[in-house]
Amino acid sequence: MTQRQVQHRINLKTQGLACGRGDTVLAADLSLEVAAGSALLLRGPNGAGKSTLLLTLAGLLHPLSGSIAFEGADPEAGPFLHHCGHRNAVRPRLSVVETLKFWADINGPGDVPPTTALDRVGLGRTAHLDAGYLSAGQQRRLVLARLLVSPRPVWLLDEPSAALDAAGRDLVAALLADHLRNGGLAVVATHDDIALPRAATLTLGARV
Amino acid sequence: MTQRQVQHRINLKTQGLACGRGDTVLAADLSLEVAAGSALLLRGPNGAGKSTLLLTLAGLLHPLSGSIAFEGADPEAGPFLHHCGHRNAVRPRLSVVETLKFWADINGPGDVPPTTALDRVGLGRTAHLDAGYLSAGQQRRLVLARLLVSPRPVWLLDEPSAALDAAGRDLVAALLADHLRNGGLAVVATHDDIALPRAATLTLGARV
Amino acid sequence: MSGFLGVLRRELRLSFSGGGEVLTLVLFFVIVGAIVPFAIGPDRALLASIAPGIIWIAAFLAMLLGLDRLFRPDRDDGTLALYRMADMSMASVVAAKVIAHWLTAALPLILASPFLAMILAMDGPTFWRTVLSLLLGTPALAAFGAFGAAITVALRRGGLLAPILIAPLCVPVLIFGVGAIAPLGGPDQASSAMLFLAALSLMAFALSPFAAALAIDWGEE
Amino acid sequence: MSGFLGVLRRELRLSFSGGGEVLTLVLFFVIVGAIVPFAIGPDRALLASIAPGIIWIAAFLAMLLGLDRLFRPDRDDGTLALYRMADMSMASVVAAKVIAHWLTAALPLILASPFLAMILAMDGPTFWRTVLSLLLGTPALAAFGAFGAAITVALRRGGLLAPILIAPLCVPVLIFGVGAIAPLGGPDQASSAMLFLAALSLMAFALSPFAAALAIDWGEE
Amino acid sequence: MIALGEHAEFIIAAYAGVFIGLGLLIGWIVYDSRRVRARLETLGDKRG
Amino acid sequence: MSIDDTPKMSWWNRLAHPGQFLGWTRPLIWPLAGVTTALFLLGLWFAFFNSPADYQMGDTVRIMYVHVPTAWLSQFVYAAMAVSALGTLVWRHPLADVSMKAAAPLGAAFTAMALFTGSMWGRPTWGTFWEWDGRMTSTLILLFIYLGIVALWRAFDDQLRAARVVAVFTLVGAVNVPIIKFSVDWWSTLHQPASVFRADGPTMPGSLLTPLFVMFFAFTLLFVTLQLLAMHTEIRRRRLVTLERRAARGDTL
Ligand code: HEM
Ligand SMILES: Nc1ncnc2c1ncn2[C@@H]1O[C@H](COP(=O)(O)OP(=O)(O)OP(=O)(O)O)[C@@H](O)[C@H]1O
Ligand SMILES: Nc1ncnc2c1ncn2[C@@H]1O[C@H](COP(=O)(O)OP(=O)(O)OP(=O)(O)O)[C@@H](O)[C@H]1O
Ligand SMILES: [Mg+2]
Ligand SMILES: [Mg+2]
Repeated sequence: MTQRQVQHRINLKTQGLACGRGDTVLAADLSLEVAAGSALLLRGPNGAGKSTLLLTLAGLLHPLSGSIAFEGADPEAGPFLHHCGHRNAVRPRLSVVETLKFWADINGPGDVPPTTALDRVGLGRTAHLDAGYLSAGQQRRLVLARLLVSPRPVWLLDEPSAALDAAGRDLVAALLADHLRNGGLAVVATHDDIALPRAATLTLGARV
Repeated sequence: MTQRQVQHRINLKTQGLACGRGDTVLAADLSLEVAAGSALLLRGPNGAGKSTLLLTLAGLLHPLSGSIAFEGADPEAGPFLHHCGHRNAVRPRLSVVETLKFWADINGPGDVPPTTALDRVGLGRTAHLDAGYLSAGQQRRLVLARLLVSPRPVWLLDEPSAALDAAGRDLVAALLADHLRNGGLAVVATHDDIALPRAATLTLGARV
Repeated sequence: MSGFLGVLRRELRLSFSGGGEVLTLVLFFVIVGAIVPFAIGPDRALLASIAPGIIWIAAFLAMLLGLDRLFRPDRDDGTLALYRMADMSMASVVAAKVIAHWLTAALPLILASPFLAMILAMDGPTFWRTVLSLLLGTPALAAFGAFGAAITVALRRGGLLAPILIAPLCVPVLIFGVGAIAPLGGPDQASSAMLFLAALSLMAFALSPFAAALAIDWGEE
Repeated sequence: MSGFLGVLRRELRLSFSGGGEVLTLVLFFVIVGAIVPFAIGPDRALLASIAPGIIWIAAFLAMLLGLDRLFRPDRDDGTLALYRMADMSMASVVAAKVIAHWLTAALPLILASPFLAMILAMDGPTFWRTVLSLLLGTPALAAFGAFGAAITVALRRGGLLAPILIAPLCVPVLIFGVGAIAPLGGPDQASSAMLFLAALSLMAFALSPFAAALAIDWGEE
Repeated sequence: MIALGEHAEFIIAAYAGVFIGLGLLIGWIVYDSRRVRARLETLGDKRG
Repeated sequence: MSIDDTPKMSWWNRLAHPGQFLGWTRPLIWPLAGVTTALFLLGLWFAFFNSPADYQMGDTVRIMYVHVPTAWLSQFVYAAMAVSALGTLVWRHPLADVSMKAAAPLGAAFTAMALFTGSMWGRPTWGTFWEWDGRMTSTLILLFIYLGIVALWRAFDDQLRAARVVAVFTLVGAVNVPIIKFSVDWWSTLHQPASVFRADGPTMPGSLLTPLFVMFFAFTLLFVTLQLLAMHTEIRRRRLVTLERRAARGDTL
């Protein structure tokens, strides 16, 4: 496998972006600018469309109209973004470290070896446990480790702190701060308070 | 269906309770007393065993040792507790109100009709939508409505506010306050701050 | 009682709504029956002689393969945990599910069987005996099947496990079912096979809800 | 390439670890073959004459029914979404999965076929031809099957839908597979059937990863 | 009506089958169309 | 809230935009239905009163007037679906998937009718309702494919996603149908010597051809009419779903 070059300094710009499910428009006319090194927090009540917007930015849903541009991204150099949804992609019967190695394989490995990443998120001791036995919060920590093993400049995180304890929330904030300091970009949907430097906030409409 | 009498004023007492998974002891020698009208908040880091303790109290897992007593409960009068776990029991293709009616059917219906309960949790308008279309937080609200349609004096809630927005967290607090005021009892595992009157807190050990 | 009806109603709603699981199962039954001639040749006499067996095997497979939807989705989304704390016994939940399974997985097959009978060159009287034996025998398959599904639901992935656990148990149903149609020993044999079949169905239906409920309770904790 | 191998390794690990899915599938194959005598009677000559067909049908069903585990668990737990953002194309993910599926769902059946051949009273030469035709034909089944699984993966519950969609498309495989064993038209026919079979397998294996990747990408968004 | 010869029953069955089938098909499509339009009307959609 | 990302409207796009399409085809339905009925009455009159019995098959030849049109439509409808599938995949045309969805049950129905009339014809001529002959067998498989497509459509909640997936399957099916036909022919000739009586003699007297053609047109027009009606229903159903969701979310309609 040719070790691909890590891409740097990507800016996100959207122009008149509308996203939604099927024909239902959930957010219209969004013109966002998120520069490398800064973050955008998505807030809003349940059902506002935060997850939908993240999926659209990740390219997993088609925008209903408008455009999304990642400036500075080199499409030749492979994918440049991580998306973490509500589901953890953790399969029982594979051990924690096997799971992480597999993710590194398919996403292209980076400089951080899996065991180091596990230590960083506080799962060092569970490395050889069946990943299906992890508690809700431990699985979420494993997902965070995925962000570390394959470095990518854009992180799209959907409620990264759900099911995490206080230490876990601090961990999320620390990881994000590191990422931003290294010139990364992050869009984070959350209901919790995550202390972030240089973070703008976008609140999506209220409609339960 | 003979309308069963709603049971009242149940106290929870455990004596030297130990719970865990398989042979792994997660919490030992717990002697709890929770009186009717009061609540116990379970806290602790990820993997501490909060969910396990709730399942044990609900009778879904066997205690490793010790005993659990619900004083004042009449086993003849049918089940007296609600347990809400991480999973929502929401099935696509049934509408929201059908789902709630089904729960009322199997749990024994109470005085609150399903539509009223839906209004209470803020899902009134989605009543005839396919329940699979609800967002993560909306599904959680639907679960809360289940607690209302079949009145039971003991509530065991596992992270009831996960995926809920600020309004949703207030809703959880309000529902719990109502429940306690009516002489109910609640044990709630949570990472969030839920403002509750007369609530004790039990913090389970740290072991990520 | 409202709980029992609630479960029954929900199961029927889910089977007939959009997903069209009933249509899928019927198609599976017909397709399994219809591909046999490709494998063993279209000789009419040969086909006619084994047609009852083919129809029974197709019904057997279709019913067993429909099992996975009996408890697994409920377990995955947490409904099974609700049943355990519901104001009704697990046995009556299972009984409601067995009835729903028969109505949605067996009855439609029986209604579709004339078509298979035609392309397999079955004659009229044999066909009617086949329908009768299916009517008498499928409740036993549904009941045994529910038991198998209950045993495997606690495993993280049941998949094909329930069918293969249950298949050996169901072999008597198959033997009497085919025996009731194409009796080697004459009409006497046939009617006694029918009787056995009915007895098996009754017994299985009476016992399996309790056995299945036990299996679920023990497996889940 | 490390991605391709990673997927392959993971699939094999999952199939062979604890769950024993491979064992389940083999048992299913054997059971389907073994219940046939119960359903059609123990006449040895009759059994021997239809034995190749039965083995092929059993393999056909076992492979189609193993499909559900190909993409669905990955979709349910979110791994499929990861694949879509991985540093490898979806087509190569599918190709790795097809190979893994063949290794875990077809090869074990072929290894188990002597047992079935024995209880179905098959003779030696026929058996060897059966093994050869299975070796040539099952890759086509795996490839078609992956396509069917990809079509249905976006569904909340696919269940039996993939098998019934794919079974009609696989009829040629069955026809040539059996035709290669028990040629009524003589050895000439048999070898042309083998050729057709190999051609089908090659074509299916070359095209299906792309078709399946299309179906997944479009179905998921 | 002319005499249909010795196989009349098959001819009649074929025609009856086809036309009953067509009747069911047409009936279902028209019913479906009506139902959807009625539901659209209850939602107050004016575009018909 | 009017998000309409239809590109520059060419005349074709304008005619084929769902709303427009509804508008300009609605007046066609009643006239089409009238012509279809007239053709059917005419065809039935020809079939029973104005055509002779065949010298070989006797009166059973009258079954041909319903058998051949339905058999022909069973293939034509699949071809139409395959073209629509291309429309969905290549041009992403919103009407193409509506047309694809409307056609599937119609095609299944015509195929089932072809099978039914075929077996009603087979009994008097061959003595059996069913024979595993190549053409009949491949029609049977075609029926399975149709029903599979119908089941697939029903299994999806989101019709837009369904459209593309079904389109891929339809096209793969279209590639496969000739292979199936070939293999089934190979198989049936292998097993059956040419003992099966074939009716498709090259020449047919005009007295048989007239009713055949009239019925042909009647069935084809019926298909067109039903297809249009079903497409209208489908367009409206999609609007209905959108409106219901929107109402549930509390937006103004
Ligand atoms: C279930 C049984 C049958 C099926 C599925 C079937 C199917 C078909 C199909 C698909 C066609 C169109 C062929 C094409 O366009 O190339 C066709 C045409 C025709 N069939 Fe049948 N058929 C059946 C039975 C019969 C029988 C029993 C007869 C007469 C004894 C018959 C006579 C014809 C004739 C005369 C044509 C039109 C001539 C032609 O297109 O070559 N069919 N049938
Ligand atoms: N697959 C789907 N098809 C159609 N509509 C959907 C689908 N998933 C979600 N929706 C609808 O889209 C809306 C937004 O959902 P989304 O998951 O984006 O909300 P969210 O802002 O992430 O909410 P939460 O905070 O509860 O996670 C909801 O009203 C939901 O009903
Ligand atoms: N089915 C199981 N079998 C064996 N061990 C398990 C099982 N489920 C969880 N565990 C283990 O039990 C421990 C406690 O899990 P539990 O779910 O009770 O934690 P928790 O306190 O609820 O954590 P969280 O806040 O992350 O939800 C974890 O270390 C986990 O690995
Ligand atoms: Mg969300
Ligand atoms: Mg927990």
